Amino acid sequence: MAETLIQLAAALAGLALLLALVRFLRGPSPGDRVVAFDVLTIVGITGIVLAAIAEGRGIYLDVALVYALLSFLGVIVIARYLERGL
Amino acid sequence: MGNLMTAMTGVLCVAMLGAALLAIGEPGAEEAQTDTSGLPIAILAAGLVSLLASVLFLVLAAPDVAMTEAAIGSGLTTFLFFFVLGRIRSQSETKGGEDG
Amino acid sequence: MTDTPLHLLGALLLVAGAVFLLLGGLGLVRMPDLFNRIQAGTKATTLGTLLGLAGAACLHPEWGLKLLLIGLFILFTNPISSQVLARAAHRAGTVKSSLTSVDRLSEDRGEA
Amino acid sequence: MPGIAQLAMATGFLLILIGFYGALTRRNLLRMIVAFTVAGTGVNVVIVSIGYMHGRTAPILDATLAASDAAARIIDPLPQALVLTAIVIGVGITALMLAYALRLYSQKRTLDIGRFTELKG
Amino acid sequence: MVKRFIALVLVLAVGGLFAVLLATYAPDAELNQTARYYAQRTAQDLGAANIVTAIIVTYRGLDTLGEVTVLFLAATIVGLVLSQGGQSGTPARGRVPVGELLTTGSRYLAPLILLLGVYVFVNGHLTPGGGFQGGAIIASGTLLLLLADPLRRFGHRLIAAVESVAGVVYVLIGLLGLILAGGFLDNRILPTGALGALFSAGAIPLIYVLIGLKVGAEVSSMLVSLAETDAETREEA
Repeated sequence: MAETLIQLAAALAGLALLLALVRFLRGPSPGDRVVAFDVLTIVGITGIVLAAIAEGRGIYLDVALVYALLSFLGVIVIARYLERGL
Repeated sequence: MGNLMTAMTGVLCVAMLGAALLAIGEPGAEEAQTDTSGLPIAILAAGLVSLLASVLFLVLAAPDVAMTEAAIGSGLTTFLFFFVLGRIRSQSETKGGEDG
Repeated sequence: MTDTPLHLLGALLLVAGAVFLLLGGLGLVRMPDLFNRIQAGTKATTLGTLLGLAGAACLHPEWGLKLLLIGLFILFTNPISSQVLARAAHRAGTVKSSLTSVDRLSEDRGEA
Repeated sequence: MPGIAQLAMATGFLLILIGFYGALTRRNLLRMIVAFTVAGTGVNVVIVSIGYMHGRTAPILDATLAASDAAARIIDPLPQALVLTAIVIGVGITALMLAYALRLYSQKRTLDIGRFTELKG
Repeated sequence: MVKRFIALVLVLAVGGLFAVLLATYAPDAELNQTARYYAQRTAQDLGAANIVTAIIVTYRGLDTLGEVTVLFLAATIVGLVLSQGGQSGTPARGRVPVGELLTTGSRYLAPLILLLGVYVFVNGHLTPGGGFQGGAIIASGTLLLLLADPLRRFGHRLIAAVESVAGVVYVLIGLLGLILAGGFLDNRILPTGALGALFSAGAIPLIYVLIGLKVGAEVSSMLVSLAETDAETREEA
């Protein structure tokens, strides 16, 4: 039962990733793509946690730690570029 | 849970290929390629490829590589590109370069 | 994997988190302009990720500390990135949808 | 149904081809550099996927993986070590290419690779 | 157009080669001899829980030394190229200032990022991560500080000092391994300790901390030299 639910969660998260990818590919403005990028990184964190659960290895969470703390830098960089601050 | 991992790999692969195609830009627009208008999107797409590659590396049971790619692909590479792009933008605006 | 109540709760929390992620993605596609998309793309997905982390903590209580740290980092970084992005988009003059009627930042600057 | 390794390897190969095509056809220097980084990511994915084995886990010993049965349960650690260093070198190379591109732009005021003709005979 | 066609043909040829490789690829069911050796011997010989770390720092330590040197050369050349190009730049007039939330947030987040970097390279022999990852994270902290305050000046001397001291100590530890243990960069100059403890695996944590500092300093110096081409031209204007 629990395993089926986890697979359902993975399927839903995969769907969310694909939806965000649609927004990323369609644009239209660079800002829209950056929002989609932000969402994709957050969904990526959930993906990492799901991979850790599937493999049953807690050490994978270290990657999620780095991901959570650093993925916002990319968004800030492009935001500063868009507002002509770079 | 082999199926879960395979399905996750499939989704990641599709997303990476889509982002990579966006990163090299649309074919056919060869004339307009020497300006910098489309470049932010291309750089962002390349950053997305590397972020998704990091999750893919984790699925491939390589957490060390995944962490390296996450640490470097997330901020550093994107910053290098955008910084150079910003410098080029300010130079072309103030001196009125040939393609500015 | 055994089906203790805690495991079941964890799995349910994971599904709830994934549903919020899905809603965030849906909002990203369906919302009319950038500022609305930032709302959908940040708030819903933050909640979804936190729920997912809570679910993972129920499934594996021994990972609790790291999961808590991940949640804290997300709570720290996500607002900063979305605020900086919204500010940049506002400054760059992103077109607002006709459905977006309130713009306090312009009012504060005396533009509107 | 293809395994994870085959899927990832196919993706890596496709990334290399996409990056290669981009680097060959684009004329903007920065676009060429972007294409190179995409191809570099593809190479890394291919090398890591070669080391992957079905049903095995990461080469890190902890409470769930004892040292005695490591040989039966871990995947090949060597490709991972190679790719790890390759990624770090990759960022150095990207920085170098970008520095040269910036320098060329400040001298020539263009990013068009067709304008750099000094070395053409 | 002709050029495009040639490129397409070339890509298709390489693609055909790749397709053949993919079709004939058969995954191994067992580890090959080298990998088996690493898997069986790492824990008892070196005492490192992370086998990838053991390979990078000890089994192939010389490669890593070379790699860090390549990164150092790249950082130096970036600095050299950009310092020559400075005078043709233009002042960045009308730069948009940084928002309040980012300055405040970066004040709290930058120490956190540095701490995470230190955690990653200190635990390199136990968990995923190590010197390269930790170095990249530390450089990301530098990047955050640069983003929050583009005019901030970093001490070049400090970065260069950290970089060169780490490099020299790295080589000295390697030489110490030659004298006290089996060979250059052998980690058994210190007791290997209990598997899984923080102070274990001989000199591996020490070497990885040095690699982390060195990589962090090198990548930071790349970022700083990029950022300062801008600052120099600003002063002239």
